[in-house]
Amino acid sequence: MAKYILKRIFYLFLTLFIIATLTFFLMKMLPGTPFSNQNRMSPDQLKIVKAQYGLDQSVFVQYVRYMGGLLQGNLGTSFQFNNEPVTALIGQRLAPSMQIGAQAMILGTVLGILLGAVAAIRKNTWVDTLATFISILGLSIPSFVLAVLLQFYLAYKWHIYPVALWDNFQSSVLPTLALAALPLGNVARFMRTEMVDVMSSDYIELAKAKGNSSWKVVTKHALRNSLIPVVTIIGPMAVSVMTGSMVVENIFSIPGIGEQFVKSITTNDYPTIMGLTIFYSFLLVVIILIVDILYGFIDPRIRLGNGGKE
Amino acid sequence: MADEREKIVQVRNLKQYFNIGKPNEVKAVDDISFDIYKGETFGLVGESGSGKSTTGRSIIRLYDPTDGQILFNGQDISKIKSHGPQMKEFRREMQMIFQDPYASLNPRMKVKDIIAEGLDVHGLVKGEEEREKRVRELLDMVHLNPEHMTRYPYEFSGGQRQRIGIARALAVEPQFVIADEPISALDVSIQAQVVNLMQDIQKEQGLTYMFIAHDLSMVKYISDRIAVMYHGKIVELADSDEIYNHPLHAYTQSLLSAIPVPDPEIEKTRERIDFDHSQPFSDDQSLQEVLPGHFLYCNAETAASFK
Amino acid sequence: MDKILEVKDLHVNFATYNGTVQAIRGVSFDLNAGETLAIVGESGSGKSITVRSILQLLAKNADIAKGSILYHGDDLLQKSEKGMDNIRGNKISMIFQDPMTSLDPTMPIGKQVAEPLLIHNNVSKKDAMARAEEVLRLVGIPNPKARMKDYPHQFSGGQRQRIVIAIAIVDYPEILIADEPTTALDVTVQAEIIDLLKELQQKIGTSIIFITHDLGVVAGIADRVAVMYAGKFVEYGSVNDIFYNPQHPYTWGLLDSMPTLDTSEANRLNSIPGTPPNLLNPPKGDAFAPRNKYAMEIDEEEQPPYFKVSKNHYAATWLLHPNAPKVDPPASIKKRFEKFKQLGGSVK
Amino acid sequence: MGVKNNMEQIPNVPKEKFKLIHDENNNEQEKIGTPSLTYLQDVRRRLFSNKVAVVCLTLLSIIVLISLFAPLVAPHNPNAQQVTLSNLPPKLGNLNIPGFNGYQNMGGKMVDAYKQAGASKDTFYLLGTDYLGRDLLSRIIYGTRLSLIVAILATLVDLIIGVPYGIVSGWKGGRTDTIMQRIVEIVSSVPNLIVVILMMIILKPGLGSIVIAIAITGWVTMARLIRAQTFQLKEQEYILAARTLGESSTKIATKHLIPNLSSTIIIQTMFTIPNAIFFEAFLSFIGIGIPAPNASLGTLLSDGQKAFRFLPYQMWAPAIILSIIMIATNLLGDGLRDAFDPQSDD
Repeated sequence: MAKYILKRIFYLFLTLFIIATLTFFLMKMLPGTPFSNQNRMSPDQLKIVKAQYGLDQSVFVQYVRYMGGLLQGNLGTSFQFNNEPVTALIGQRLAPSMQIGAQAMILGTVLGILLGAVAAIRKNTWVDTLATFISILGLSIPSFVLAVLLQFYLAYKWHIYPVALWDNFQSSVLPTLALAALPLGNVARFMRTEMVDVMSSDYIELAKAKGNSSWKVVTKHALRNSLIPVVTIIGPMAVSVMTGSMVVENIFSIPGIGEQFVKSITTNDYPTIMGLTIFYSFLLVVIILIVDILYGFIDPRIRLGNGGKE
Repeated sequence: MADEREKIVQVRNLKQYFNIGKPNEVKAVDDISFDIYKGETFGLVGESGSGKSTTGRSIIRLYDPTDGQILFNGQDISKIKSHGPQMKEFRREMQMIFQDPYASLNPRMKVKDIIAEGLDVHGLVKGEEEREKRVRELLDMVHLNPEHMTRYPYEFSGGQRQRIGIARALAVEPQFVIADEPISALDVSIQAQVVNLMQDIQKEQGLTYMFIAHDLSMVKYISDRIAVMYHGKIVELADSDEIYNHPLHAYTQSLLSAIPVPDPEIEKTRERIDFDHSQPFSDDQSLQEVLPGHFLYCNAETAASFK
Repeated sequence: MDKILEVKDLHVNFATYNGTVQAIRGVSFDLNAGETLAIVGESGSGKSITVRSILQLLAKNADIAKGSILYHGDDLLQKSEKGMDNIRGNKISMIFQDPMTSLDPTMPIGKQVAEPLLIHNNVSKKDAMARAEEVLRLVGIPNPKARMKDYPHQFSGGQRQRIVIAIAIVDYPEILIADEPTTALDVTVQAEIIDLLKELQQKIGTSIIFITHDLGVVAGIADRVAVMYAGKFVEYGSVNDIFYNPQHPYTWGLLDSMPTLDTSEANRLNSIPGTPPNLLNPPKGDAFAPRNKYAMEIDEEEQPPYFKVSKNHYAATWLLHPNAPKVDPPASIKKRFEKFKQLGGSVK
Repeated sequence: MGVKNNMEQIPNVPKEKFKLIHDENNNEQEKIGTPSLTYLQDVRRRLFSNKVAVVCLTLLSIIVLISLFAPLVAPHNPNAQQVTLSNLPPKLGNLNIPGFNGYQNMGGKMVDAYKQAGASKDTFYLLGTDYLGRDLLSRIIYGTRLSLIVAILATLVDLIIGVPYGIVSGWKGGRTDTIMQRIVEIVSSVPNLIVVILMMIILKPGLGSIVIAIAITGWVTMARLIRAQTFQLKEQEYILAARTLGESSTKIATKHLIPNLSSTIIIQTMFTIPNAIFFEAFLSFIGIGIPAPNASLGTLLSDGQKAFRFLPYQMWAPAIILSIIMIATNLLGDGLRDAFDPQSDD
């Protein structure tokens, strides 16, 4: 197991290295200067600024410097925010993003599991149809549409929650709801398929033959076995929440990373785009790694090896 | 004497390992040697995981053997390239009948095209008319209604599918057919149909069979000679009557003692012989002829005791 | 003898996409205390559905259309779901075919074995585990104390089947239903499991209903045998009746198509031609008639009733009707008749 | 015949009924009674018996047809501006249907917006106009068309890259597979949308860029699925049989693999389409997608959102169409999956 984790961590860094390299050169391919927005600069000024950011060096030197910086946890310096390091930007903006992200994941997962389990147990009944319909809605309605609708009705019209801005838990409710829809749909759908599978397996039949009531068959045997594979979709879900948060934060004016990312796109703030891309990828590969390791611990078949032949 | 008969297949020190060098390395076939004579049915029995199916697949070159030689009509085919003219020629001479009648036919193809696949590959027929005629002949040979050639596999029962598989293998007129557990997925009443058909065709066309199975009574019935495999090695090889009447290896004895017989009186008196799986082999053992035509995996001392 | 279970005129239908499949078409049998009844038949003959009906462990699209299943005179089909839960795993338990998939992969086996006790008996967890350990030892799991905490994938197929058997017998059931318990196993392991079942039957005095397609296994384990074809019993009787004095042509066909170790290649195997009927539209007459070498006109028109061959031996074939012509059974069957005479039976 | 005396009740059957009728050459048993259905016919039959799938299929067909014939169907030029007639609410002829009568809430009073703007009596916009006085219905029709084009092109690229990639990786196995899978892993380690955004920043905004950007990440899922399936298929005995017959790898791929992968491919496609539509909408929504003045569902949503508080109809219409397409494709995908791979107990 330890060897496996070490190997995975090695690949994690390899992946990040490749992503960083690709992002760096992609950004260098961009036409024009990064300062085209600030056209009031004189050529001399421009030269100074360029030197300040190391842009007067050859691309290769810039690359080596950038990668060296990365090794020390330096994601570069923003063009737009008074030389603020990207890491500092992330530091300031991480909390709100994490809060609504985590809330949305937990809400989506818990409701999704319940919905999927109920649908599987009541397979081919109206309960199943309803649950499936809800999960399809969750999957199909883009988070930004949902966000706008929620904002308009729950905040602007009916004043239940604040329209925008970030200050207390209340202001995190609507963005959380908007973001939770997609994971909810995903988990519910996945959970239903898994559970239908499990419910038709031989060991569930044996559990019934032991005299377990239907309720106990579900709680003691079916639920755990269907829940284990759900862990595997946490990674993709994190991605959807992450990307969804870009617009949702924007719509609700939440000072998070997603909002920063969109802002840096519109202002051509390349170092920030690069830094955030690498940061997002880092987050994702770490989440996937944790999930894989976690999966190994939850599932005894993996934890204890295959025990000989299959 | 047995040795004067013509040998069609000679397997020499065949090894088939998987995941070589990795922690999960499997020695599926571990240094086996045997001959198959022209026109005979050679039975290969063993329990699951013994390497019997792997042996068949290595001989027909679905795998690339790790080591050793496979002589087919005197020519070593263990190392010929998988996409060369030599291989193509070889593919006509040796064919296989598979185990699972539900997985061995492509569900998206018509019976006609399934049977004609070999004809098409080797260009054995010219034109649609000749192709159809040949397919009719083949269907007739396996006692299937030629009208069924436009149907899809799912419309047939297990036994019928297995016969379609036989027709496909025989379409290219091979000399040697490996039957990999061809009846183990079939019901008892259907098994005899398939076995009888295989025997009839063998007589008509002078085929040589290698019959792989775990059902010892059926193997005994159909085979001339039998090899018993255990953990990737052949532990005993002899004429089928000899194996059944005078099993020498403890594993063979245990296997034979476990066969249930459809006769309550015999069952009452049957004594199961246990085999100790903990230390099956030792380094000084090898497969040697201890009695005429009777090979046993043992050490020199044991072999000498039979002399 | 004590009749503990009586199945009367059981009919089970399955609603499928293509229509209603009449899987069981009037099955009746009884089971005595301490005996082993084997139900033998080909795949699709309905043997598994018959025994699953007893515990009502059928798929959702199944419908027990008719019949009764009396357990000590109590109709199980009239019981509530809760009432059935009290029977399952307690009075009547079941062993399934595939040991590789029958155990919950995420639960230690000790807990799985102890589960029926915790459901049905008012015992402490500790006592249940102690008993589970004892039973695991009984079924031949070495070092059960340490292995209780292991998960199913850490055991071989044969060992897993032993664990499944341990689950089935942990609460001393009156009836043990074994649904092809050895089909997925190698022949040497099969022999071990069958010996184990016989030994356990001696020890705990349970009755066994044993389902298989292998007549060899039947000969070794059964006291009585029922031969099933196309959703019906075509013949049933004592193990000697069925093996030495078979009367139904299907039983003949089954026995005759198996090579025995003394069948040499010279005497060709006899096969039953054709395939079993589709039970979407079961034939009007005898379902076996189209494959039957001895079929008569009446077979195509009317289903045969059960003719009594001897005490407790019945066969559903018109050949036993007084007006039927005398037919010549296959040679191997005649040999069996000889043996029946030697054993003191009277053959027609 | 001692045994027969023990029979309790012997049915009375005339003797002539007991004539043996066995016919040695009876081939009855081998006959197949049912009509021959090809696999696809069977799939179609199952699909059409699924009401939800049929409804979705019909809805999607209508939407596709309308966008196909957009120039004929659209009542106005989608990009024609008429600033005097800006932000008009929906009006359906001169029928007085609430919500579609051209009335608008202004300062708490319902006012006929058309009259105020000085529009002629027979001027009406079914879904109203936007801030530049463009007909929203026409823009939605053209926008849907554009979104569908993006989806179809992206899906095509997906098929062209993903399917062969998956087949090769799965079929070759071993080292080739390991390397190809590492690439897939790396590509999928960056959130799709970020790659798409990066690509959009580098490329010039527009249809082609969007398709390329989506395609760069989209094929990964397809490739993964196809690889896993190929792995299973290549151990199937009919593939082994083809190999022992000497069939070449290309022939095995076309004759055996692709027909048996088709269900996976079709089903996956049904999930790629809504994904591509979502990506396009997302990009246009944050302003780096389809450039003005062209309409796509994303740009319409983006425009609509800005005025949502006051003129909600401007966002509702594209949002509903987008959601319908997404829901219908998702449900149709589910329906197709059930049709291709029926569960035995249904």
